[in-house]
Amino acid sequence: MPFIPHTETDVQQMLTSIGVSDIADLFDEIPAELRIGSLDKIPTGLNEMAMSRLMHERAAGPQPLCFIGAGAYEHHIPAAIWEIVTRGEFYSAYTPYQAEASQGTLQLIYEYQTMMAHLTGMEASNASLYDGASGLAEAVLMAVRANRKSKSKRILMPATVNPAYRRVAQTIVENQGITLEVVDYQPGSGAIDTASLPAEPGDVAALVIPQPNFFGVLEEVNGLTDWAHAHGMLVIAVVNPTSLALLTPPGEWGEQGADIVCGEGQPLGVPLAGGGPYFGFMCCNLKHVRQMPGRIVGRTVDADGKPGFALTLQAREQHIRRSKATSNICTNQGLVVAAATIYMTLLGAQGLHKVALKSHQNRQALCEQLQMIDGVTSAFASASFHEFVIQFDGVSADEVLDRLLAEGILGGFNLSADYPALGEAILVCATETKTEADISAYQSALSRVMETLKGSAA
Amino acid sequence: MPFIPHTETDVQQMLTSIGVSDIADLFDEIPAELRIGSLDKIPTGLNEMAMSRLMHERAAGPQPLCFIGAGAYEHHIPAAIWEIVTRGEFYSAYTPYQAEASQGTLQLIYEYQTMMAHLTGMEASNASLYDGASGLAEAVLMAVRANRKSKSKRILMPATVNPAYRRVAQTIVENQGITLEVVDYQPGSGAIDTASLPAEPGDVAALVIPQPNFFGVLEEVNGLTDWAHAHGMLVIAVVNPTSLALLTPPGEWGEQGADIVCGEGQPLGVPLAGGGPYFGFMCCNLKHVRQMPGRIVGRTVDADGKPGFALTLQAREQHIRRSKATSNICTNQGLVVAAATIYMTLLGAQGLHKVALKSHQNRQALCEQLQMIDGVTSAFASASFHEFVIQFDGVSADEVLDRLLAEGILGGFNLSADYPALGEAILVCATETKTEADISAYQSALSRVMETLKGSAA
Amino acid sequence: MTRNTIDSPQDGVIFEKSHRGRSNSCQAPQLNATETAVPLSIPASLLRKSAPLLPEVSEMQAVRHFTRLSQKNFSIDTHFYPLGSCTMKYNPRACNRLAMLPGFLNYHPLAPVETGQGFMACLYELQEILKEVTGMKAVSLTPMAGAQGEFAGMAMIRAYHDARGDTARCEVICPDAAHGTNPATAVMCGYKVKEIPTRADGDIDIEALKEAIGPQTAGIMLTNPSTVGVFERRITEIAKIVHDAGGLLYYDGANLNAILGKVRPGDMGFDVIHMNLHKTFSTPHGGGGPGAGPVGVSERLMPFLPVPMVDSSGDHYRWLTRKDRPQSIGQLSAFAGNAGVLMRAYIYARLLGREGMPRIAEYSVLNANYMMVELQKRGFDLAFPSRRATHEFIVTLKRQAKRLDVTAMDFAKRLLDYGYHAPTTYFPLLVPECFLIEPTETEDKETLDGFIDAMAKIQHEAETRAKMVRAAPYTLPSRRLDDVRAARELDIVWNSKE
Amino acid sequence: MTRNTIDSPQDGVIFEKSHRGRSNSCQAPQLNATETAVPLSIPASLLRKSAPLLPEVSEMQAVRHFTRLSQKNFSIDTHFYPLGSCTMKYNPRACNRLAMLPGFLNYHPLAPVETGQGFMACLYELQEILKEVTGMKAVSLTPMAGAQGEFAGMAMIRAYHDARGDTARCEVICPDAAHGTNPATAVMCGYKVKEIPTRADGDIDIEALKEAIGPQTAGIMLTNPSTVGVFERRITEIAKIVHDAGGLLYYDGANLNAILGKVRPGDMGFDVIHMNLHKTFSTPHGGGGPGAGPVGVSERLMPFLPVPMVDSSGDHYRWLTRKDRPQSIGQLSAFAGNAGVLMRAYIYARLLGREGMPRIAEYSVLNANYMMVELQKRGFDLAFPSRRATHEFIVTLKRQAKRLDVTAMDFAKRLLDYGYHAPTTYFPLLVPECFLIEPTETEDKETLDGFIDAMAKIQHEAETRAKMVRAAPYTLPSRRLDDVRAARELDIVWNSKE
Ligand SMILES: Cc1ncc(COP(=O)(O)O)c(C=O)c1O
Ligand SMILES: Cc1ncc(COP(=O)(O)O)c(C=O)c1O
Repeated sequence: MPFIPHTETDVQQMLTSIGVSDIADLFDEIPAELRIGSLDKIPTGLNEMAMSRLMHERAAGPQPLCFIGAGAYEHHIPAAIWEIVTRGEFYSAYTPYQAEASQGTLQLIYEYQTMMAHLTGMEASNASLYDGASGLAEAVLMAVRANRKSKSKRILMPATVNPAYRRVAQTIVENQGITLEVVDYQPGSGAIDTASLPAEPGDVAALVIPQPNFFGVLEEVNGLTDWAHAHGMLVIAVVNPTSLALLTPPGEWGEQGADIVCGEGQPLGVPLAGGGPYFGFMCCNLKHVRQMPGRIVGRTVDADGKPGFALTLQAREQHIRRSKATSNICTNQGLVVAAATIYMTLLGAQGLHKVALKSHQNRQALCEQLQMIDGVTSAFASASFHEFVIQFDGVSADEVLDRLLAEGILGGFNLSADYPALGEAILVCATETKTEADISAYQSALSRVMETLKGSAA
Repeated sequence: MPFIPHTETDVQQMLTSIGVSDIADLFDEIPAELRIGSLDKIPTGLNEMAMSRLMHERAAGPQPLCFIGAGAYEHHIPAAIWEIVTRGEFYSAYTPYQAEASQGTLQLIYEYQTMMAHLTGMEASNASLYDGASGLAEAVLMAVRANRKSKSKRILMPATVNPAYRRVAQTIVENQGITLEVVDYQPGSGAIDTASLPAEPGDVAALVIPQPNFFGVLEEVNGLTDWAHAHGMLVIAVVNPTSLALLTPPGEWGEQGADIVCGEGQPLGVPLAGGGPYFGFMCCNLKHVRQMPGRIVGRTVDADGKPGFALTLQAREQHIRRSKATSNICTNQGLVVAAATIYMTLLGAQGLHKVALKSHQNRQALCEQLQMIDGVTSAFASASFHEFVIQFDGVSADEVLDRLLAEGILGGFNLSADYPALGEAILVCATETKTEADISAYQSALSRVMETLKGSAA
Repeated sequence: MTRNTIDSPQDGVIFEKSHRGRSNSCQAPQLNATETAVPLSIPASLLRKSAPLLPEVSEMQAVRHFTRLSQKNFSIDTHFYPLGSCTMKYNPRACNRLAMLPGFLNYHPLAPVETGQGFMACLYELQEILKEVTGMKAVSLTPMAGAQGEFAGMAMIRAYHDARGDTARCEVICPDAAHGTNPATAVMCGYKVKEIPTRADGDIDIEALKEAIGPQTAGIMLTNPSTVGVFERRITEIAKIVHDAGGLLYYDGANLNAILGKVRPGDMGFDVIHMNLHKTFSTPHGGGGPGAGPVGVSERLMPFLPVPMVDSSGDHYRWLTRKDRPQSIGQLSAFAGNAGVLMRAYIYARLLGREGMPRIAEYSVLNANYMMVELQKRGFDLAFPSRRATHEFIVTLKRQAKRLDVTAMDFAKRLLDYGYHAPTTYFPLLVPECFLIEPTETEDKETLDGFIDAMAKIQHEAETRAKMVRAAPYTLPSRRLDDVRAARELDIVWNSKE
Repeated sequence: MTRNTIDSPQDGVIFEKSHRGRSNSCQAPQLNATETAVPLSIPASLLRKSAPLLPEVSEMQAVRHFTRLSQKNFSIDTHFYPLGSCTMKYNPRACNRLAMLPGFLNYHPLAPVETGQGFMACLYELQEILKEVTGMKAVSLTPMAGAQGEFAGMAMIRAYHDARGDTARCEVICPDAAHGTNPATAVMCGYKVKEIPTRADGDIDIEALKEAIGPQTAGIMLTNPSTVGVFERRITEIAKIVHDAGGLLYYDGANLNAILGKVRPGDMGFDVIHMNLHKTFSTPHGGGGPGAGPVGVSERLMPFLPVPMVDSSGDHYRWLTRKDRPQSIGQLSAFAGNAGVLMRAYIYARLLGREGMPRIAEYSVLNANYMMVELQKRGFDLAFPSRRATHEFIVTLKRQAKRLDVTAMDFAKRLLDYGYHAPTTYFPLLVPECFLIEPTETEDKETLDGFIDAMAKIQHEAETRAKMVRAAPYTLPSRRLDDVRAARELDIVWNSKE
């Protein structure tokens, strides 16, 4: 029996001790009419050999060169990370309820909190939320709770925030009567026009500021932050953690800095893996820490006075506070956080800076080369991080992407569904994993594709 | 600097402490004329990202269905094995010289020794030799030392022993004036004809008996063992460990059992990996244990009387005995032994028996199907384990193998170089990894190939 | 021998090992001279002024640090871990290995599905398996943990009532034994929570339920077996009461291990269920996560399932989005949830197969009943002595706390010294000095016996050396930690000035 | 607090956890009814009568057992491990990961090379890299460890003399400081060994060499830097003496780390060299192995290199066998040696690159010299105080052993308590109470300082509490183990009767 150690003798001894004659007797409190007959639609068991072969077949296939970003980014992942993370002691432990038996996990999270706080320029970090999108939803809920100056449930949500994040936030916050009001971007720059923000926005709980925004474009975070604070809003920053090695940390935006910082942790050593598990990070300053959802680890001392670590501020959490908790989150993304912690440790500030810089340079090079192709224009000339938008003249973005794929290239993410105003447009990403050769490969493939499509159109 | 932790400050402090001004000064005892200028032919360093990409490219390519055995066998390898074996505590430790700091490795080897002893039916096992072939060479050297009745340096080496093993044994033992005398096999059975063995073989140190032999055929091990013992020879068994779940253990061969048992450990959870690292195992009875090469672990007690483990009988080894050691072996194949130990633990006697049985059944099925093909004959009708020899009528074995490969099948090992008397013949293997579909795939591919080749020949 | 023991030289926080200027050139991209320059394309006002404080250590220092940290954990792979409600069973290594094949890891979530059909096939088949084993009509895999599954479920209940214009239902009923996520979720979905008591026999107080229920009731959140470790025998009656009142039944699937392949939530009358794949389907708990909390629904909630879901037409698999399912409560994650966790659960389910599922229930229940009976024989008090255990059961140490001043917490800490992770303590809250013990099916009898012996020994220690027990543990990397100080003198970020 | 510590319930040998009838059906092939029958095709006389005693445990029991065992080891990934002569440096995880890509692992050694060109390319390039960095003319990768490399080397020397009909050369000269494998190898190749002494300054006694050498001399086996941790300054002179006498020079490459990229054995006049890739090229030591011991040769020994080797013609790679190289000493392994180890070494070499090689020497030598000087400052006696350290150096604890009756062994065991693996003890034999200390380049200064402090503390303990030191260690899974009993009451196989 897979994974069950019982011998016939064990079973007999145990049944005798219990005083029943059959395992079935242990289920005698379940009303007979409820018992299942069979599970016909479930295939019979496979041994590991057969399963392994099946999964190898399913994992096989060509691996195209990937220029898609749009919220999940291909970065180099040091081999050491997952070799350590999948050690049984991390992999098969759970939430560190028994602190003395979980110092490994606890210290690691404390170190993670420290790294994230320093990276974002904030004073506190939690131990993770599910992902960047649900993390933003939690940030919105937190902002409504935390903004003492405002009674409002209105949130200003720029159109330049990842549309998937906006959808998720909507799903999660709408049940509490919170409204997300769209702030539009400037068609020329792909960013929010600080100048055109209303002088009298009314009572609003928070402004969300993405940096970089979904188009890869950098927002005027300082002006936006100051404007929001001037109108009694909190500022929720949604940031890419890699970019923070290069860009002003939210804690330093404008005069006072952002109030809540959240984002997707995936770029920090987490494989693309079809979309998860990733993790959402969240940071804030100490004055708001009691409103923060999620686990937090604190350093303390043991009975001998030696430093040690334990979960802290648990009175925010569902297992203590139940219906009054800051969130319902319980299981989080701990193992992925372990990966990110090791990633940041292996890279260090210098290494992360190089990753950010190289990604940015690759984006510049690729964008430059692509927009030289006939029929291809760059949508925005603004400063960007590692993504950009290109528009196609007279050909369908879907068609272009299909043909690029036939050449072994994942060309980008089609924006037409989310941003119809952009026409036939895609979002392209180049990280540090791309070589000069990769960039030329894209360039020449797209040239060929555009020529063919133009030709067939003509 | 990859893998070097020193900061500029560290280096300065260390140089000051030493009292030199430059690292170069530390090399001042090396005569100037010997110093290297440059290492032009070595490429400059790559970072892990680039290296990873290069290796992924080099590892890519189709993976044909493999029916080659001939000393290296494809078996299912439980995922748990290498996840545990590559844990740093096993992977990056060394020979357990400090027993108290190496109880993990030591206990594991003790457990390994126990398993191997039980599997082979012997009283003692060492902690590994390099591989099956060099292990046989060591067994020959050991037999010459251990056979008190004989002064001879003659060894009888059947032609049915893996030719590569015979070549390796030759390389290693010839320098000590030991001669390996070939014992031929019976063309009909593919095994040694016990009946035709000489009545007066003269003074011979040992007879080597392979089981199964290189053709996959089972030797008459009982008769051979008794004959050898009757003539004052020791018996060296060369066995496939998987087969021992099914076949009589060498410790029970004939009246008294084999004296030295060796073989290739690769089938026990070790990947094919282009030929290594594998490991050679060696077992014997206690009366010969002081002649055995390699490390041995013993159970003892610590200062508190608690059981513990330590290297033992070290007076056999080079680091103590130097020129009088039983062998020069020092570094062995410890990590691979760890894999085999976990393999045997996960499979257990029942599991290993099923592996052996299923392999045998697959061999039977495949052999039956292949010999029905026109122009294909099975060379030997004898009882076999999981390999067999087929001969091609009028077509070249190389040609057949090439064409099978074009159909995605590694058809077997070409025997013509080592056994020209067999004509155009290949050695084919089917282990438990092969499904019915795989077997038919081979059958139909070979049918097609034979038809084409016969067609083009006609 | 403590006087001869030495604190390890290696055990500070990683920042104490950090030295400015150390770096792993091997892990960073190579930049040429022009590339290292400040990017002129980015205005200075948006650039970071000073480098963040991240550790600057060598690769080996990092590997050594985190390897050593890992060794300070108890885990399933190293210790018996009978943490009630958490189903700490063996996580097969094959699930990890196979889910981490490069073809899966490198798959971008927004890549065309044509390039990920193998991956999609796994998810689709997992949906089908979960439907069958829970008796629900449709499953969405996207929730990323149990609590998010609960959210999805309650949001669907709300969407259902709303779709029918039945908008006055503002209350959700929870038993007092419910897991904290249940009331917290109900509130996140905009509901008020009404608690109903648990009877002395562990079942719900049906009279109280009848009193609590009414036209304001949106639904009820239950687990069955419940968090007190017994099977709610009158579940069909409860379902009828709730349905008759126009409410829906939510099933918290955290305890599915006890009934897998034996009885199905769908057949009990539940309208919506979440599963904790990190429990019942053996995906790892990872020091706190990730998990996965798929939701299954009965016919009437089908339109509201969260997206994306996987659809199959013959051999082709594709995502269903809001476009395909306009009444969906929407998206819960940026992509499709914790895909890698789902892959592990899929592999586990296929390894078990149809015949393996009921065995999970059988042997986890056997283990729990055995431990319960043996502990009772050794003199421990059961919270619900008249009942069968399910996959878990409750011992109450109230007597010990009163008589000996040795609490459940003290027992828990002393168990660590004996090499066992402690059971869940102080949950459910209604049982005083509560030990919720869940052995799972993957533990062997000797291990259970060892734990039982340890409990008996600690009981003896409590009687003879209570002070010693109260100061446990002694043999772990830390002695008992000061939680109060952790909260009062908040130190949650390391500062270099120290 | 020992009275409060408890022996772990989990720590017996695996056979004690075994129960007849337990099995992992998940790991065994599925057999149908006819298949489970006894195979009639095999005569009963050849079939096993009773099942071998192998453990019968669940997969989790196995995982837990071996995971816990692993935690009882010191290793590079967890501890400073300055084991002299063994070069215990960081083993980059990328080398392991990339060498274990499925494409490499599934490659059958007898598959046509067309299906493994990527694999062959790695080996070919490794040959080229090793040639360049050692200054030899050709390299064969096949020897599976240093000792087998030594064997290959000495067999080539023999083949060389034989090929010239120079068959009277029956002696090999080794310094008394030589590693045990050197004399043992010479004997395996049919030679007699003649030892020559080491001078007080660590160099070879050249006068003794001159006396020992003659027409009977086949060659000399040297390491440089030698096993006493100094560079043999008169190596060119020695080479001339040996060559003039018609002998050849064998270079034991175990200490290559000290001179990598700085000076090449080929340039020193050596005819043949082995390398320990598990040392200098950072492949793991694996609790005893596997390693790899490629050999490099000068022009005159080229024909004799062991096969197979890898040949390249443009972009195509193939094996060279005896057919191509008829004078080869032959094959040393069934296939091509420890291929997976070679792959790890190749990856390491490419990560380092040309510029990384000399850095290895520089920083390993810096670390050793720093430690040597600091230990001397703390009052320890150096074996060769007048010399620079190379990558390692020797402290002699003769004075402590005499005055305090605290031996090198005692110091070693007490170091374990401090969290450091002990240096190599009692080797080389010529230095009494010898500590051969090799920090390697991958350790940081704080770690070295910590070790130096620990040595000083133990020195103080030896002076004040010698008895305590003599009974160390205290904090490890075992107290000091009884070696004598291990050999006298031989227990090397577990028997179930116990
Ligand atoms: C009974 C019960 N319900 C709900 C949950 C919440 O599940 P999760 O932690 O996956 O969010 C848990 C587990 O922690 C639980 O035990
Ligand atoms: C100086 C020296 N020579 C030779 C060897 C033998 O190498 P191996 O152990 O790889 O056989 C060693 C290592 O153990 C050594 O230190």
